[in-house]
Amino acid sequence: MMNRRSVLKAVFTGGLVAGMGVLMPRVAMAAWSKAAFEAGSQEAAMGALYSTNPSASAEVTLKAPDIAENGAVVPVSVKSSLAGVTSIALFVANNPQPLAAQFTIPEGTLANVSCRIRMGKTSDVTAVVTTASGVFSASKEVKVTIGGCGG
Amino acid sequence: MKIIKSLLAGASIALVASITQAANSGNTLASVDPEADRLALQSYFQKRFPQVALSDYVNGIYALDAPSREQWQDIEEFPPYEFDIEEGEALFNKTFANGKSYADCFANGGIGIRQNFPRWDASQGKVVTLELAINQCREANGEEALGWKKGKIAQISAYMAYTSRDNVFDVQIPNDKAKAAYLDGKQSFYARRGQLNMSCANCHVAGAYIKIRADLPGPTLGHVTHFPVFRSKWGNLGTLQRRYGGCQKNVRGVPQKTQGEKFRNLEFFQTYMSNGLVVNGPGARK
Amino acid sequence: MKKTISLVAALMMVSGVVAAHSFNEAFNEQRAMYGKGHSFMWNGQTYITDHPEEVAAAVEANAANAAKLLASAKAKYAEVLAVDFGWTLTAKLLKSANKALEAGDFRKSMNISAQAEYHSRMGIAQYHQSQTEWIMAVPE
Amino acid sequence: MAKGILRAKAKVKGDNTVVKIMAKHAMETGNRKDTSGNKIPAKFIQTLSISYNGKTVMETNMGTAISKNPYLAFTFVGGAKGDELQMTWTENTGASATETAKIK
Repeated sequence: MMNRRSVLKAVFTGGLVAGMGVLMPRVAMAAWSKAAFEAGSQEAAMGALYSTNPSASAEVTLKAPDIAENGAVVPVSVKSSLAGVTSIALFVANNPQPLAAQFTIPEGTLANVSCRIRMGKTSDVTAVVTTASGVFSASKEVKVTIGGCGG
Repeated sequence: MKIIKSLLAGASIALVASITQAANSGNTLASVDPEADRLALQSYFQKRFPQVALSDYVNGIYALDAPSREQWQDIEEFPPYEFDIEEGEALFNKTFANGKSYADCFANGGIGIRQNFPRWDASQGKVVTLELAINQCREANGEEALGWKKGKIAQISAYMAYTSRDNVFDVQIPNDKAKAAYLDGKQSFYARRGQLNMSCANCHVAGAYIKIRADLPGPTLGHVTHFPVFRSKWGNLGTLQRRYGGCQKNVRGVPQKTQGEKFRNLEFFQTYMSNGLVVNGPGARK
Repeated sequence: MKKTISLVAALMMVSGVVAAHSFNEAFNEQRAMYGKGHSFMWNGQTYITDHPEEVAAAVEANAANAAKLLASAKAKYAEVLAVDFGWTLTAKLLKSANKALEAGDFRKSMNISAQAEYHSRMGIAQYHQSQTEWIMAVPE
Repeated sequence: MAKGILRAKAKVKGDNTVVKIMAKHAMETGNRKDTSGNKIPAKFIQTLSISYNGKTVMETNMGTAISKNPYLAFTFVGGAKGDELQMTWTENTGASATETAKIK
């Protein structure tokens, strides 16, 4: 895990000179962190990925519905106006495994991703954006309801 | 000026009256008037939701509810039924053991014809839905019938709907026998069933866009246009009649037979109500 | 003070029941409020909020009576299925009534059979209603 | 015409290319049980990376909280009509493949 972190840090610090370091970040990007993805709590998952706690930022925009039509397919997008975004991660606090996805953003790719997540129940969804200067986040509560039309 | 106004008022009253009468009196073969029913239903919804364009009803509840619409539009960016259209196309084009194919069973080779189903088949003396026609085609060519509710039949139906997108629904009621089937479907639509004592209309006419626990039922106008649907709840594609059965179970009734006469007539009635709207199936729903 | 209020309440209820309700409405209202086994007045007569099926089940709990009620409930269920208006819970009720009968719990079996028969009777009533009154639901 | 599990819609928009990808995959979480009560083993896509002209333009690590038929949309600078994107996915089971899609 320490290994993983130091590699990540190396990427973060090297983030701004990326582009020429095509091969180097690839190695770090490919790593799927078992510790983070299998963590049972958001705190543990974040701890496995970041060395500091993310700080809330208005420059991170998380788009998610107030009430999910269906918890099995919740459309979510994250974008950020911060400079030098190297990665974006999504957490669903109340899921059995809160870390949903991690997107590595190489230089030349916009800090703007969309995906669809699963939510077992009402929960805060948190987007965490990593840049050379720190770790930033935005959260939003998404309600998951039990419908009347099971069919 | 006054004269024109009162004339207009008089005309509109007469119009409303005739519609009301048609909708209200249409419970016998002699008095039922499908076209009046259709216009009455349209005007009912347009009065309730004046801001919604008639053509938008093909989007079901998403025509009425903005937050759901936004999520649905996100899903439609890359809809989950695309795989099913692909598979449906492959299945549709696969020849049967006897060398024939679906194209041989349908008008225009089966392309762009969704809007004409369900149709009254005079020789069989019954309503034939697209799914029934698909299975009849298979059986006529020595193939086994497919299951009615999901899987291959839904995929083939999805592909056929896809080739018909933007075609205008044009269900025909050519004679009194067909009209009787329509009336039977109308009756089913408004009849209460199950322990909850609810009819289709309770949720999808009066109850459209009114919360039932956490669900917002869609308006029946435009209901059928987007079927078959990939329903997130199912996690796969299903036919209209699969949904019928689900609805009947939801009101705690024993569901009627899939592709039985009752359901086919109900589909006949319901699709006739959406005449004039376009085919936009397959669709994605919650 | 308390007395007056409850008296007023009682008066309102009684007058309401008598004046504005058909027997079925009064029965359904009382049943919904108090459940079964409750007496109420209607048009000067005392009635009890039991369904006919519950009255039929209010006999000695023994194997013969339980079997009879179950058979009757099953027949009624077949009848409602024949007109395509069955309710989803009924099949399960019949199963548990059968189970209770086999376990010798006759009272339980009889009560469940009564409930199952009630479901089927209501389903049949829905069928008849669907033949005539459905048109009332068509919006104007 | 053998097709993989990925479908992509990549379109040039101004100076950028907008990429939308969907995978046909159940994303089995390992938390579900089958009808006889046995746990259905986890089977999900763990990584999906997309490259253009030999350069990685997006790399995704996914967990079980990604919905069935995973969807991903992103935008990168550059890209030209007719060029190909390389998309490589790996599953937690070790299965993996590279598929391609044309930019339109």
